[in-house]
Amino acid sequence: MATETETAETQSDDQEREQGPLERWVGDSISDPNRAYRPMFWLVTVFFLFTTLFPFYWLLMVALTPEGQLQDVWLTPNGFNPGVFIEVFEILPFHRYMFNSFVIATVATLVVLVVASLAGYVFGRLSFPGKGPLMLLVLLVSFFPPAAFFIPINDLFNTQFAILEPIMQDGSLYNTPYALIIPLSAIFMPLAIFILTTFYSQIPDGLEDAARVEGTTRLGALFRVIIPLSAPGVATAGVLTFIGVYNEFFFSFLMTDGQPENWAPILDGILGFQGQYQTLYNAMAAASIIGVLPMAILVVVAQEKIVSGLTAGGLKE
Amino acid sequence: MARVTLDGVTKRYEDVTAVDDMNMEIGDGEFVTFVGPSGCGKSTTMETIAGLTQPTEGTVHIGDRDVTRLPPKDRNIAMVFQNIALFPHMDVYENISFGLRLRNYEKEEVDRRVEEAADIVQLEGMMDRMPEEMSGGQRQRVAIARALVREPDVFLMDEPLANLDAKLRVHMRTELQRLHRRLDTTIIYVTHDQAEAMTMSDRIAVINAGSLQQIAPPLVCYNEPANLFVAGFIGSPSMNFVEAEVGTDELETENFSIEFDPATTDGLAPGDRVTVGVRPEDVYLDHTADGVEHSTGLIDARTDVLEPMGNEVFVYLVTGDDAETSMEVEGGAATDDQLLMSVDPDTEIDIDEEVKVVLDRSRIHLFDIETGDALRHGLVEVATTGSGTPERGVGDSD
Amino acid sequence: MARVTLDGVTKRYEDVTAVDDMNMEIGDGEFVTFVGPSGCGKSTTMETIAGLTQPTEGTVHIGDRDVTRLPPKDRNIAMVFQNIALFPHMDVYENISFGLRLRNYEKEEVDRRVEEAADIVQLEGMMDRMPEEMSGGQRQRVAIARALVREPDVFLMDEPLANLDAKLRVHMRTELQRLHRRLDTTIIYVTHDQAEAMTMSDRIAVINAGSLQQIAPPLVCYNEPANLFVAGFIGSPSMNFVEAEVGTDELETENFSIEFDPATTDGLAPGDRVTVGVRPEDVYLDHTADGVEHSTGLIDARTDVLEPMGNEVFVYLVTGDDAETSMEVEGGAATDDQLLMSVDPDTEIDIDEEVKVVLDRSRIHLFDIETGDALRHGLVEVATTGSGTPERGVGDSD
Amino acid sequence: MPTDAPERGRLAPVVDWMENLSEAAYAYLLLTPAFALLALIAFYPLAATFRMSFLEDQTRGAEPLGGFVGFDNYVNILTGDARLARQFLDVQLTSGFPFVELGVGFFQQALFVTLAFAILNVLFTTLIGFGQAIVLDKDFRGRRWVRVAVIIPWAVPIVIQGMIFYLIFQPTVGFGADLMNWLGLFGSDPLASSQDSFFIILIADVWKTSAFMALLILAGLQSVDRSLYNVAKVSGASAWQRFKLITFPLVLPALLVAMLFRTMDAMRVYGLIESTAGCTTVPSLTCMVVEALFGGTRIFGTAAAVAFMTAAIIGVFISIYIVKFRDQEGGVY
Amino acid sequence: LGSADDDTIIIHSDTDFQDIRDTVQETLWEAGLDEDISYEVRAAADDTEQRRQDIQSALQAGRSTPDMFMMDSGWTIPFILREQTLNLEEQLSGEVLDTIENDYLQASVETARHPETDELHALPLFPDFPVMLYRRDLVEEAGYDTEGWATEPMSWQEFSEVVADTRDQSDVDFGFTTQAAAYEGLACCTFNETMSGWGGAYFGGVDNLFEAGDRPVTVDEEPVLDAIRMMRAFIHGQEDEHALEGYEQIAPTSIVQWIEDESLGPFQNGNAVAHRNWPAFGIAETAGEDDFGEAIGAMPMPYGVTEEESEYEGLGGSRVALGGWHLTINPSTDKIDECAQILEAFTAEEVQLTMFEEGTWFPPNLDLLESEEVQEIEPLNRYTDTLQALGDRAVPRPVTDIWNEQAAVIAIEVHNAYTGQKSPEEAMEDLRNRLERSEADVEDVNAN
Ligand SMILES: Nc1ncnc2c1ncn2[C@@H]1O[C@H](COP(=O)(O)OP(=O)(O)OP(=O)(O)O)[C@@H](O)[C@H]1O
Ligand SMILES: Nc1ncnc2c1ncn2[C@@H]1O[C@H](COP(=O)(O)OP(=O)(O)OP(=O)(O)O)[C@@H](O)[C@H]1O
Ligand SMILES: [Mg+2]
Ligand SMILES: [Mg+2]
Repeated sequence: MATETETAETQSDDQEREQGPLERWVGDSISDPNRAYRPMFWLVTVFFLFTTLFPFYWLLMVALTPEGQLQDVWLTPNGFNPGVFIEVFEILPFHRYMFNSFVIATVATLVVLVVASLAGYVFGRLSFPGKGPLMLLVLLVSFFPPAAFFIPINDLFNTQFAILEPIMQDGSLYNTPYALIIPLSAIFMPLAIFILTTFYSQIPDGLEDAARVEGTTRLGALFRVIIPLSAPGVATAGVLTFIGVYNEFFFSFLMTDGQPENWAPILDGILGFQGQYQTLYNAMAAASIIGVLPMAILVVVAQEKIVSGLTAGGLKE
Repeated sequence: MARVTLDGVTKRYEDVTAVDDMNMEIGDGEFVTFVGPSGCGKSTTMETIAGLTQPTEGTVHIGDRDVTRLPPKDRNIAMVFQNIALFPHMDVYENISFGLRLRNYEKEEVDRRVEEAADIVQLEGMMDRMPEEMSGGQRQRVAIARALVREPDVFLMDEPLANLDAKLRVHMRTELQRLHRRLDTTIIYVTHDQAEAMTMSDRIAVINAGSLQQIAPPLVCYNEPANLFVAGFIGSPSMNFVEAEVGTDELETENFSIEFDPATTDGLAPGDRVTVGVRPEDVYLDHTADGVEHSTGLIDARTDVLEPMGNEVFVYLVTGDDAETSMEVEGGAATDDQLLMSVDPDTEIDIDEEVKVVLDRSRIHLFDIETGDALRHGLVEVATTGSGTPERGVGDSD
Repeated sequence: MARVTLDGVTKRYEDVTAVDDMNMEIGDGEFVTFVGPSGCGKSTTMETIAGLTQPTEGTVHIGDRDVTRLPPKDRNIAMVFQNIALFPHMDVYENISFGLRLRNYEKEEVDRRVEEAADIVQLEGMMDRMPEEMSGGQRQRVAIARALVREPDVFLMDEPLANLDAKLRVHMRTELQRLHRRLDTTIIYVTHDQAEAMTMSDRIAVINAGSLQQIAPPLVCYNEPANLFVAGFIGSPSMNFVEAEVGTDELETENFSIEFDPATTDGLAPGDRVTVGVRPEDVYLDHTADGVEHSTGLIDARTDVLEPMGNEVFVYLVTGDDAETSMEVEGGAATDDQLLMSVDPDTEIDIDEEVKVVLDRSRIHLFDIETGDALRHGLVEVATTGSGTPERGVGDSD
Repeated sequence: MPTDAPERGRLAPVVDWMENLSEAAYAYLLLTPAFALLALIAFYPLAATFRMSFLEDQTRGAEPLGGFVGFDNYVNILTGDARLARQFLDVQLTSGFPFVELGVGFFQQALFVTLAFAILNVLFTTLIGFGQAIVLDKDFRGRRWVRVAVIIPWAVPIVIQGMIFYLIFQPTVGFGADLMNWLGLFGSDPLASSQDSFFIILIADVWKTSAFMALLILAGLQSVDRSLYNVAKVSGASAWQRFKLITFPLVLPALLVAMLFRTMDAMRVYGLIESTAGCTTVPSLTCMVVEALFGGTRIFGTAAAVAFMTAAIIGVFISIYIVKFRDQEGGVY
Repeated sequence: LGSADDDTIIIHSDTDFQDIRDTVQETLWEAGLDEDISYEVRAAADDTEQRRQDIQSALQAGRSTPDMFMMDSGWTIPFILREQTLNLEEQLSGEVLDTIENDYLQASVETARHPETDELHALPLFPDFPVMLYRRDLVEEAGYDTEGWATEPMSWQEFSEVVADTRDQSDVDFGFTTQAAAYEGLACCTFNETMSGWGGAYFGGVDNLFEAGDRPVTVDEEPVLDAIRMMRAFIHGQEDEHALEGYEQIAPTSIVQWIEDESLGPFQNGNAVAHRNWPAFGIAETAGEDDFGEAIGAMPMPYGVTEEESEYEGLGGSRVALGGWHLTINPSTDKIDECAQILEAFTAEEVQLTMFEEGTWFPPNLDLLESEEVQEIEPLNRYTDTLQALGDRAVPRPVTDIWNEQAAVIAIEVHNAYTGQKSPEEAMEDLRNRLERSEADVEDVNAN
């Protein structure tokens, strides 16, 4: 650990954004002995790449192995069946499952970010009586295995509420996207609240003050200054929530009957390849690789938001 | 109406009282400068006026409204922060126009105002720089421009020019005064630059340790300081202070005496001890003292240190025969046998020279030795002293 | 050995050249001040010396070592940052002792040094405050103390006193000079305060738009500025500039003429145009001009604006008969028919009064009208001019 | 989203009203949406579950729960008399250190398995996550793709994560069982052995959740004001010292949040176990809750009690962090 | 948002059923179902556990859809006991009830009745039972005559010798592959049938299967222990001190982490001699044209002791675990009548045959396997005689309201014994204690 850190840290010495990395490397390695660490840095990077990607690579091999030949898969698939990536859409309307998950995750992420931002602002920047206990109460939710919520929620969401009658088929939330968005938002809320609390609390008061003097409300300052400046934290909370909801298993199973047209999420799709005695591992693998793609895109997009050192240059203190 | 009134404002932090029972009334359209040593509570007072800090006690009025509990956005103020506080995620244009955009001004109006402000602070052509790509002074100018574009009732400026070079500072001063005249806005200003305070303000508020010492026009503060603190704080280099005992017709200091009739002053009697104050520019070499009408007798001194400043030279004198060359030269804070004198740069004078000096009696101040309160300004009554006539700075004179 | 040598140092950002081919040699133990307008590249030059920025071109040597590629930690420097940059998670003590703790000093040694530094910056008793609980000036003092505790080869101080009040600033100046003497460290200093630059430095480096204009002792810069920029930049208020045509035995400006023999100066011939520069303190009312040995003839003028500064008064004069009252008074940047004069506060003078003034010919500067380079300092040769003898500031004189 | 322009008409009274609230009232107001949502989805169900935990199990009949039995369900769980395949706590004590029978028996205790899993998991994910975050914090060509690569395990659904490792350690399918057996680390059928499976699950979970740590720590790293590094460099700090004295303390709040949630998640591990070795091989606390609830035999009272016991244990374990948060200067608690 | 229009009956089932829905619907109508009544299949997960949980939460919440559920015969009774099914005796005609009583595989029907009242609460849709598949080609190459193996069970001892010998003679790695992971399948099926073949039982014979509480726990009796010892011999060979003497080492140790899918792999890849699995799956995956075709043989499960040697009635001899699925009606549905009609239509012979043709679901009336239609279905037609022979040998698991709880414990302890973590005696002793405690719990409750 220590060596890794040191190596990596050393790279940042004299880091200059306006020079190309290669140019820099060539220049630096001639005159600076620290450059000797660079190969170490790449070694560490490659190590991480290997360890994180290998299982994924192996998953790809499983996907490419034709059904029924799942034997001795090591570095190459046992057989070669790229068609599986199309088959998964033929066996099941997998795209619909993906769409469902995508919509649910997007909405839930927005809900979580907005609601948790308010709470994070309060916990991170205001002081008021009962702050500690309330934070603990938020945290408390995460002490419980999701199953602990099962029975009451199952009853609740299958209860028919007259007010819902006009919107929902039979007045219950079951089999509607709300049945997923609401509980999933709540379940991922504590994490988001804690992340945002941490990041919001680190934005110097001076910037919020400046915004308020310029004429924003406290909330205005939150949305215009604190949130943009906490971009890394907000993006992280968003990515974690999105991925979490997208892949959520427990409530998804509970709140829909698994039909794609009833907003069943992607996991129902993936598990749709599981039979009573037999599992279409190749299809499951292919499906999950396909299912992970939106996330990879999301990460690429979100990280554009994670701009380094945003707070630099604003304050003199 | 943008009178600003502070009524018994006190701000206490856990262990510090940053502002202590501050009472102050700043007139509509007045330009008031807060001065005082570092940490005396200037910024805190400003933050209270801005609404960024809730006073522990007391009330703040702007105009006739009690704004003590009003959020900053409803106070119609603009502020230049001491710590600059640019929004790091916005470029110069966005920073400057922030307040305007919040108020949904038309795009053209915003552009026009931003351009004008950028022009004033000489930042044309930097509109799309990010704060981190600018020099310290440039950042400070953006902060000023951000306040300038607004047309608030009250401007609060906390050391807005601290990081600017002399020339730019002079330019900015003029611009601020022009603005002040044009908008007739109330301006509350903090600066450590005495010249700035002197030339720009209608009144100066001298603050020490959280409490207001004097609020008066600049020359009054200079010529008739309310107490020892103000006397010592205003003017650079600082006033010379010497302890003295009141005699029957003189003030007896350790090394020299000054002609003085205690009867002319209430509450002073022979035998009392007082602090005598005299500014360096009121100390003269005997041969240049021609113009001084009411000079003291000759005082023997030895030059200790010379500090040439270009347009004047500060001479550190040691009075008294047994005085050794002082070990310490603390700018202006002379000990009892030290005396600081300012002379023309042409004056021929050398280190360790024995000289004779005189003081201008009409410019000698007496202070209570315990409380520091001013007892008397000028040992003789002179008609022409500038005191009492609040002359205003350059801003008024053209 | 802590000579600092810059060799053709250039720093380019995407669209800006912050430092442009800077060559400079700063001697071991020398105190050099960088001055120049905001954004001229002072901080960037410092960062290059500190190793925080890699120059685009050129090399930096400290002592005999080429440190251009050396990380900052191996350069043995201490720096006070313009943006202060205290560690927000450390209290005052931890901030100040940071550099020492890094080097595993003994606890007692650390305590001793921190205490000493805190004493110098007058922050005793604040050791366990967090940065956010301090005033602007207090933070700045912590930043200074953080540099002071170290005993580096080179001190880099970027406007360390910008947020301090006059008194504290004078105190800090003295302390810094003392420190300089005691440690004999090389100090590179940035300030916008001319007095500071004048009194503290062995040499002043005047920078404009990234390039070095002049590096010389303060009085040389003041009395013999290398070019128009330096002449205008050093001295406050700024030097008066008037365009003139060289005649056979005079300089002919628009509104008056000055006796001058072009033959005494290489490269000047009648008919050439030059810029004439004269400082406000070298302009005298005719009746106070007794001491001026080489005065010009009387010049007719009208007082336009008076700016009383406490210890002196600036008088804005308009020369020429047809001149209207100037619309603009840009501090010191007088137009051709404006002339700024500084007089004693006792002088009796009023606005809109017709006066006659003279200039001190020994203090008149001539500059090339195109390049701005100085052609001549003083129209007569005077033995006593301070020029050529690099007098040093107060630091040397006691 | 609330507006801030004073000129905006209709919302103005609301905005004014909000602005003029005292800090505490304002705080409570902004917390309302979050707590409303939590009340509906979390607090209400938990209260109902809590009530259930005091009622008797009813394995047959229309009514799922019987009469009030006080703490019986809890007592049964602690004494090992509950109707659960694996017991919560079923320690064999020994006379020698560490006074608990380790080895096979150890890995069949839900409590110990869970605690050991959580501790090791948090330890490894923190170390690896930190390393990854530091790599990702650097500017280098291709960083964006490395970042995606590092984060991708987190995007893999748990069932698939389980499937990958299940298949890797399936002797005829993957290479894992043979490889580890050859290395002498595992027996020949790792997924049938509690001990081997424990480590498989640990590896699988570290693989996936390091990304979580990395992501949060990375965000923390990127929020550090870069100018502080300049100060530290000039003060003479080496890379390691900068890390220790600047980076680490400034990232600590984010790190603590990451570790806190990682701990809680690790202590609730279930899905991964279910999709690899199965709950009978590696029992965790949540396994017990789920099995009690969904095992087919209707023992809801017991299930509720196990859930609350689990929460209590997590709560106790988590209190370490809460103390830490309190210590944290400017921390959130 | 619901997909079904209001008159359609929704059946909670799996994708297999969904795939054949149209054909089956047609057949139902042909069998006399009211043309207005149609149904739709809602495919839940195919995993039996997840389906059970799914149904459980639907019924728990009192949801009115789906209208009918397809339930595993292994866990229908708990639902019946929790009053989450409809009593079919009140819904179906006497004629239909008679058919079920008389023609249906009785072991199967037993798991569809209320254990206390004996009333029918579910309609058996199809039964299922595993077969022992073997590589006839290899065995014959090794010099064995497989004549009669299809219907005549052999003893485990003989089986182990044949398999071991064949394995050694051919170049396959494994002899016998089966499922022995610690999962429900071990308790309900693989161990259950092995134990039954040795004349052992969990709760003292086949009469005590469906009512928990007052029944003996007999897991530590010799036949049970012998079954375990035999398996230990299969897995660990004779070096194992607890191995039953005279039995060869024929199974890879990996079977202790295998369930159906994994265990099939080696056999499917031609790397094992014999393999125990569910026919619909095992045969379909291996005996097709493209696979081993005729080289795959099937036989009834071998036996440990003969029926006569067994202490308990109906045990000993070749025994197979009973699987299969039932249909039940959701008590909360508004369409009870329609559901009942559908159920009745499912009892029609042509429907049963269609289900076999289309989905290889055995007709609950096993006699239908002899029908001509069946004889045309490749490759299953080659194995019908074996399959038919199995019907009588099927032993249901002892499903009660607490069976799942007990199954978990059984799986753990048997697995412990298989893997050698405990000796057979130790494991069964522990198991007996746990089971007795569990039985006592219900007894307490019922006594209240
Ligand atoms: N990161 C950057 N990107 C682009 N331009 C920059 C960057 N940093 C500094 N500059 C520019 O370089 C020039 C020199 O900046 P520098 O900070 O050295 O000025 P300075 O002399 O210290 O000014 P000041 O007195 O205002 O602090 C400025 O014009 C500034 O805008
Ligand atoms: N949050 C705080 N907690 C405790 N003390 C504080 C806090 N903020 C300010 N102070 C103290 O209050 C006093 C006044 O601070 P203030 O910022 O008003 O000073 P100032 O006059 O602006 O000084 P400067 O000229 O140095 O900026 C100082 O002594 C400061 O240390
Ligand atoms: Mg301040
Ligand atoms: Mg700078």
